[in-house]
Amino acid sequence: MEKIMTGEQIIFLAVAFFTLGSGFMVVTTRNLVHAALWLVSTLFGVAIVFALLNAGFLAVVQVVVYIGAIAILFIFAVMLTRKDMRDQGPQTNRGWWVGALIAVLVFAGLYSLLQGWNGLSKTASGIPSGFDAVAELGNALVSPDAFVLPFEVASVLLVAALVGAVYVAFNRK
Amino acid sequence: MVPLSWYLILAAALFSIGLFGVLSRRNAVAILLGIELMLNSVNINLAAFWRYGNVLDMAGQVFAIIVFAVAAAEVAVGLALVISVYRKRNTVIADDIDMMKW
Amino acid sequence: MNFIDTHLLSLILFLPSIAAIIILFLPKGEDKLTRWFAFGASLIPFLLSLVVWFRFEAGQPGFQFEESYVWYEAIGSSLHLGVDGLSLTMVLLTTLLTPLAILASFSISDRVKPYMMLFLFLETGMLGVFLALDLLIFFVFWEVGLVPMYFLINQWGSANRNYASLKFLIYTMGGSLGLLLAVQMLGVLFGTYDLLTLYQRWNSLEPGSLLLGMPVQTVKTIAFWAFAIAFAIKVPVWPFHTWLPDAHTEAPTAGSMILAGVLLKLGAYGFLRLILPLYPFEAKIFAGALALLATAAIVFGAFGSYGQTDFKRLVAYSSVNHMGFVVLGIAAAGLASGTIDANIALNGAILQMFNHGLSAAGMFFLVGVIYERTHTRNLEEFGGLFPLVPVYGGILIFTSMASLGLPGLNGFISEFLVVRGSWPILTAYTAISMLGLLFTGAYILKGIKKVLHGPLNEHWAHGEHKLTEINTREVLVMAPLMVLILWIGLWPGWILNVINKAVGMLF
Amino acid sequence: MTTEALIWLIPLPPVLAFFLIVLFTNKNKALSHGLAVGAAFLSWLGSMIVFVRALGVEHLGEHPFESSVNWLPIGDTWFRIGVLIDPTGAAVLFFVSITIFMIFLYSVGYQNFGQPQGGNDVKGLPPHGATVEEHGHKHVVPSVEPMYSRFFAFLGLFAFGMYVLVVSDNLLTFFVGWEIMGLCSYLLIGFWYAKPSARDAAVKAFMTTRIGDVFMLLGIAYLYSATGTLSFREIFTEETLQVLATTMTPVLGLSAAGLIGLLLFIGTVGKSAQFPLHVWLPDAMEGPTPVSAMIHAATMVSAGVYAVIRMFPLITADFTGHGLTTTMSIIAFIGAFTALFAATIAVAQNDIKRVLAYSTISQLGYMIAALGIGAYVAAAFHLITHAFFKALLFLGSGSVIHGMEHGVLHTGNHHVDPQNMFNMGGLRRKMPITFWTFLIGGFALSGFPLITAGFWSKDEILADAFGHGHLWVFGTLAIAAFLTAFYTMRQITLTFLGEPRTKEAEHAQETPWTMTVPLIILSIFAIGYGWVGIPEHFPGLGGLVPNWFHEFVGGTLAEHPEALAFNWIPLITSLTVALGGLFFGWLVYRNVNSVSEDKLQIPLLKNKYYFDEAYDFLFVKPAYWVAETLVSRWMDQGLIDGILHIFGPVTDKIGSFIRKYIDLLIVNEAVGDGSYKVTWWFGRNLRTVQTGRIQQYLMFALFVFMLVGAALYFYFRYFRQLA
Repeated sequence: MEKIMTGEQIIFLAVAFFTLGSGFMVVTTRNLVHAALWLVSTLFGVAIVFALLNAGFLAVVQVVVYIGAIAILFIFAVMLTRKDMRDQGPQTNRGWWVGALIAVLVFAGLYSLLQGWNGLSKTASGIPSGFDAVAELGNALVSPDAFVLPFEVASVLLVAALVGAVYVAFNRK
Repeated sequence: MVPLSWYLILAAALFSIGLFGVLSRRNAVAILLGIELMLNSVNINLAAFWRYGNVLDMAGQVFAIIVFAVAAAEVAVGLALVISVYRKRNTVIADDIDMMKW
Repeated sequence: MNFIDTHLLSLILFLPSIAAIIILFLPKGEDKLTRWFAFGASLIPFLLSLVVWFRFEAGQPGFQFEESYVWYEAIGSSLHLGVDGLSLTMVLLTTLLTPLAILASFSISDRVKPYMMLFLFLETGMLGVFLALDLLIFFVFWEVGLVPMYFLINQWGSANRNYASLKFLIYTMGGSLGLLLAVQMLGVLFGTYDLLTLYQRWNSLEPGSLLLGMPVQTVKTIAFWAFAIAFAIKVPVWPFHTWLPDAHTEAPTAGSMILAGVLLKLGAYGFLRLILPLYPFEAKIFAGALALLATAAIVFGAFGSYGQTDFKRLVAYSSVNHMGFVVLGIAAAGLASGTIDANIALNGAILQMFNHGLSAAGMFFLVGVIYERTHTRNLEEFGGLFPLVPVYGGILIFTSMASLGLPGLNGFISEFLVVRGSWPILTAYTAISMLGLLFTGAYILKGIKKVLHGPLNEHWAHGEHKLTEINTREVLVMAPLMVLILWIGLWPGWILNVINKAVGMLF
Repeated sequence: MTTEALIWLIPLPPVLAFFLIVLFTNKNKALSHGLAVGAAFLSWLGSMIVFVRALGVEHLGEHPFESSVNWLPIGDTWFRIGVLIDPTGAAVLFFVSITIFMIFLYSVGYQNFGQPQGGNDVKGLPPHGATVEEHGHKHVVPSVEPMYSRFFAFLGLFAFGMYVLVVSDNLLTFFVGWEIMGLCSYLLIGFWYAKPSARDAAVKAFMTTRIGDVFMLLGIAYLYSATGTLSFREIFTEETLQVLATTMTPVLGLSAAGLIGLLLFIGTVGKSAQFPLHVWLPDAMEGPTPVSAMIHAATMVSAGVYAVIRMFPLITADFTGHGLTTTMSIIAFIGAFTALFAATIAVAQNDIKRVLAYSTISQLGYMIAALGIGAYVAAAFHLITHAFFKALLFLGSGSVIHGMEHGVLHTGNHHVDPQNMFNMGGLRRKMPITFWTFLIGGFALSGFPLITAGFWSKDEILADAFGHGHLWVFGTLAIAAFLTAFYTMRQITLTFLGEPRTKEAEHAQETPWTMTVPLIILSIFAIGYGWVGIPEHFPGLGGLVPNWFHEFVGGTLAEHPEALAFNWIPLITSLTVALGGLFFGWLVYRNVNSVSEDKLQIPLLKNKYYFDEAYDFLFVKPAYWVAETLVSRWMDQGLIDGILHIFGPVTDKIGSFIRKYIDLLIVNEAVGDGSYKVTWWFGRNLRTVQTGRIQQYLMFALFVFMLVGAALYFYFRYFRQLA
């Protein structure tokens, strides 16, 4: 594996670095608008990862929903709370180093766990011919034998959350 | 071919970055940004395990979809709360929002 | 009539309580009605016990008029009633004294209803002890009697009544603790509390065998003392006697009458009914100790009485002295049971119980009569009252002489029989107890001297303090007592015959 | 009516009179004394009939009148009580009934029946006299006793006691009568109860005799348990006495008979006022004079001697005729000693009744001494003659006092003691009947030769003592006899002879017939009764009249006592001491006019050898101390109640300890409040963790999550594998 890298691997690594770099910028940038924009960048990287994993539908949803909706929502939110955007002083709290330590430890723990797992080097089997992932996904989501119930619950949750969000954010004067 | 571990390590790294954001940023919106990163890392894992497991079983993708929905709901509610708090306390600094302390 | 015939004893026992409950529903404020009702109600048990007395066949062994009802089957206890010559004498004394005590309390005007009710409940309690042929029933009534007495002292007593009533109650209950345990032990061992059964089975235990992990003898000794101390406190035997002067002194007049007349007899009755039949062997061993205490009671009781300045306390101590003779007789009988001497001693002891009931009740009543008029009991504040109250004085001297044991009156017969019976058995103790008999004279004369004789204390002669003569109601209280005192003194055969036969068959 | 039935009835009239007076006729004086005197008369009449019938029975000793009924059921048998008249009983009944009747009669006059009610008289004090207007001027006359009826009631009860005692056939009813008399003496001595001295004397009399009584009761109990009977006739059988005489007791080496006799004798010591229990008798003079006569002559003190006479067979059961037994020696010693001892005190007394009181003690000592040396008949004889002349003397002294009181009332000087002999003198002219009868009584007491009864009885005792070789008894009694004659003559001289020493004595007056008639009757007996017992061998007179008394009374005993051979020595001694005493008494006191001239006012004698004080110090005060301080205060209130009172505080302490250190501290503080406090403390200290900062929470959570995770990881990784 060391000797030669396939193109896919190269692409993966590039995307990974891009994603992680963007993510790092999200959490370190002082300017929140920038951070939100770096989030868009990160999400985009993740969408590419999905695509690399042959999960096209997910990649599309990632771009449409996350970047199109959520990230924009963030930008709105940042702008609505704009006063703090040009906050002086650090954008991190006093315990940031603890957070960093924990993050590093979590990563180290996960990494070591992964190292101890023998299924890591597993490679992906090929996609069977005639396999339509999107159709299968659609079926799974609405099939009574599969995930219609979680799906519906998720939609109810979403509705409830949106109604709640409207309620919470509604400016009663 | 990319080994599964790479995806997992990517997800773990992204998760840790998001975690760091959650734990360290002062701004509530920024914390939510960190959470988004963590959710995405989870989605990477879900997709990776789908791909590297039984492709015919769509559970991984389905859960990723649900995570999208949850993320959307979370962002909507979270941001609504942030805005609401901001209206009342004129701040979005997480450390200042400590009404629930002893 | 048939019902009455077959339930004589339970009628005697429970009629007072029923009457007490009826009193509860009498109209409020009708003190006169309450008094007369209580008096009338207490007369019925007396009449019934007279019926029992005359129908009683003294020569017949065992218990008569027996009745038995289921009471607490699970633990083998039943409401078993019956009389023999011993208990019948005591029942008669109780039912006689209660109406007199109620008549004596007609002067009570404070909370008449509860007072009369307590009195009637008290009667049931006392009668229950005498009638019970079941150990547990015996104990229950033993304790039941305490409660009304406690309240009578505590509510209608004089100045120091709280102390006195509490001392009375706690002391007696403290003594009963051991009794309760011993009673329970007997019940657990044999599965029954029936006295007649217990008499046989308890005494037929093999001397060498083990009981509750201890030798039978040890168990019996412990149980003996548990019984003996409970009864000794009640009698009271020296040195358990100090509750008595306090309780008697503070109790209302009628309370003292009953206390001295009947309640003290419960202890002595316990000795006779339970200790002698159940523990003949221990009684023999410990008779010396008992006799020592009895002698101490006689001597120190007399001295104690002589040392008092409070008239009522003086009379109260005289009870210690007199009851000492009862215990001396019992001790003598315990030591030499079955002999003619023991028989005589027991005759004397039982008759002494009856006699003391008459004379002590009379004495307490007379003290009460003068206390009601003068509101003092201090002997030093009296003096020379004889010319003011000649009738009262005569009655007082008469009753005092009965208490002193003047031949020709009842006390002498019983004291002589006790002395006669215990002389060959407990010679030294009997001789020492003569010192008590001597000082009996001293304190009785002291009482008469300080109250009636000597220069007249002018305070009582004129004006608002003028001492009034004993009234008809009070004379009526004394009259039956005096008649009996004289009657027994001159012709004791009628009662002693019953006692003698009972003693002959029992012991 | 059979004699037995009659004997049963003899005691009844007085007691009926007692109850009738007490219950019904208390207010009516005439009816009361009518009842009492009538009852006394009936009893006397009955006694006389019984006595006469007894005289007509041959060998009454072996076949006495007796009858008994069941009384107390004892075991399978009955204790029987009944009546018994044997010769001694009959003789005693004779004098008892006469003296009692006389005393009843005398009391009517003595208590001033018929006189007006005194204006200042109160119940409980002697009457002070009443002021009456007569012929225009006021003067004071004796007033009637305010408690007149009561007096007769008591007398009746007293008579009942004595009769019961005399006719009893057993020791128990004997004791009943004995004690009833004790009560009556108490009531009568304390008759004027408002006088502290009378009240105290009454208590003293009762208590002192009670000391004897409790011993007697023991003796009775002992006798009863030893023989199983108390009937005289059953005890005095040869077998029973033999058993008693041979049974030994651990006390003083006495036989059972001796010990019982001694115990019974202590009763007599109390009742007959023998040394050392003699102290009550002089004080008993506080009672009205008829009472003194009752107590000192007719009844109570005689009862004491009578008891010894009754128990004589028992006391002498182990007497072989050679050398007195221990019990008899004690009796003889106490008797003789008392006789002398009391006589010496009597010499120095000034109160007319006190002299007689000590004389009584002395004479009783005579009888006791006689019994102690076995002179049964002589003692019984002296008992009877003494009863007559001593009753006569007491009633006579009462008459004197009564006359003197009349004088006191007349002058109105109440400071003059009408009983003090030095206030008298020359009364022979004012009160002739009293004088002559008193003189007869006094001479009888002194043993004036030949004509008085006292001479014969006293002489017989002396002769017995001498004849049986008890010389120390003989000597002692002879000296006592001399002293007796001496103080008797001193009394007569001071009272009746010479000239009146006070105005009151001048105005003394002879007493009414109810008082003098008994005196006269008694004086006849004081002389005549001696003649029934003149010894057979007496020079000159012997044999003229048969010695009836010896024959009759001696017949009581199973072994008829032999008549004593005549001896001149006791006769001459007897004559010498009697006449010598009388002569010296007259000689010394003939010119004495005041107390200061009396050479014999020796403090030691005057104060009765300080016995009262000594007893007070030795017994009375300690008894008080024991009763009040030792028993009541220290033992009962201090020790016993102290111990009881420990229970209170100790229980309290245990209670508060449990409350303080277990309930409050451990249960409440540590467990109850403690859990709250610990929680509170933790909460207080841990709440700082709740910063309200979401990120910190998260950090903590993760930190813990990591720790737990790591722990689980390593646990499963290593330990599970090992397991």
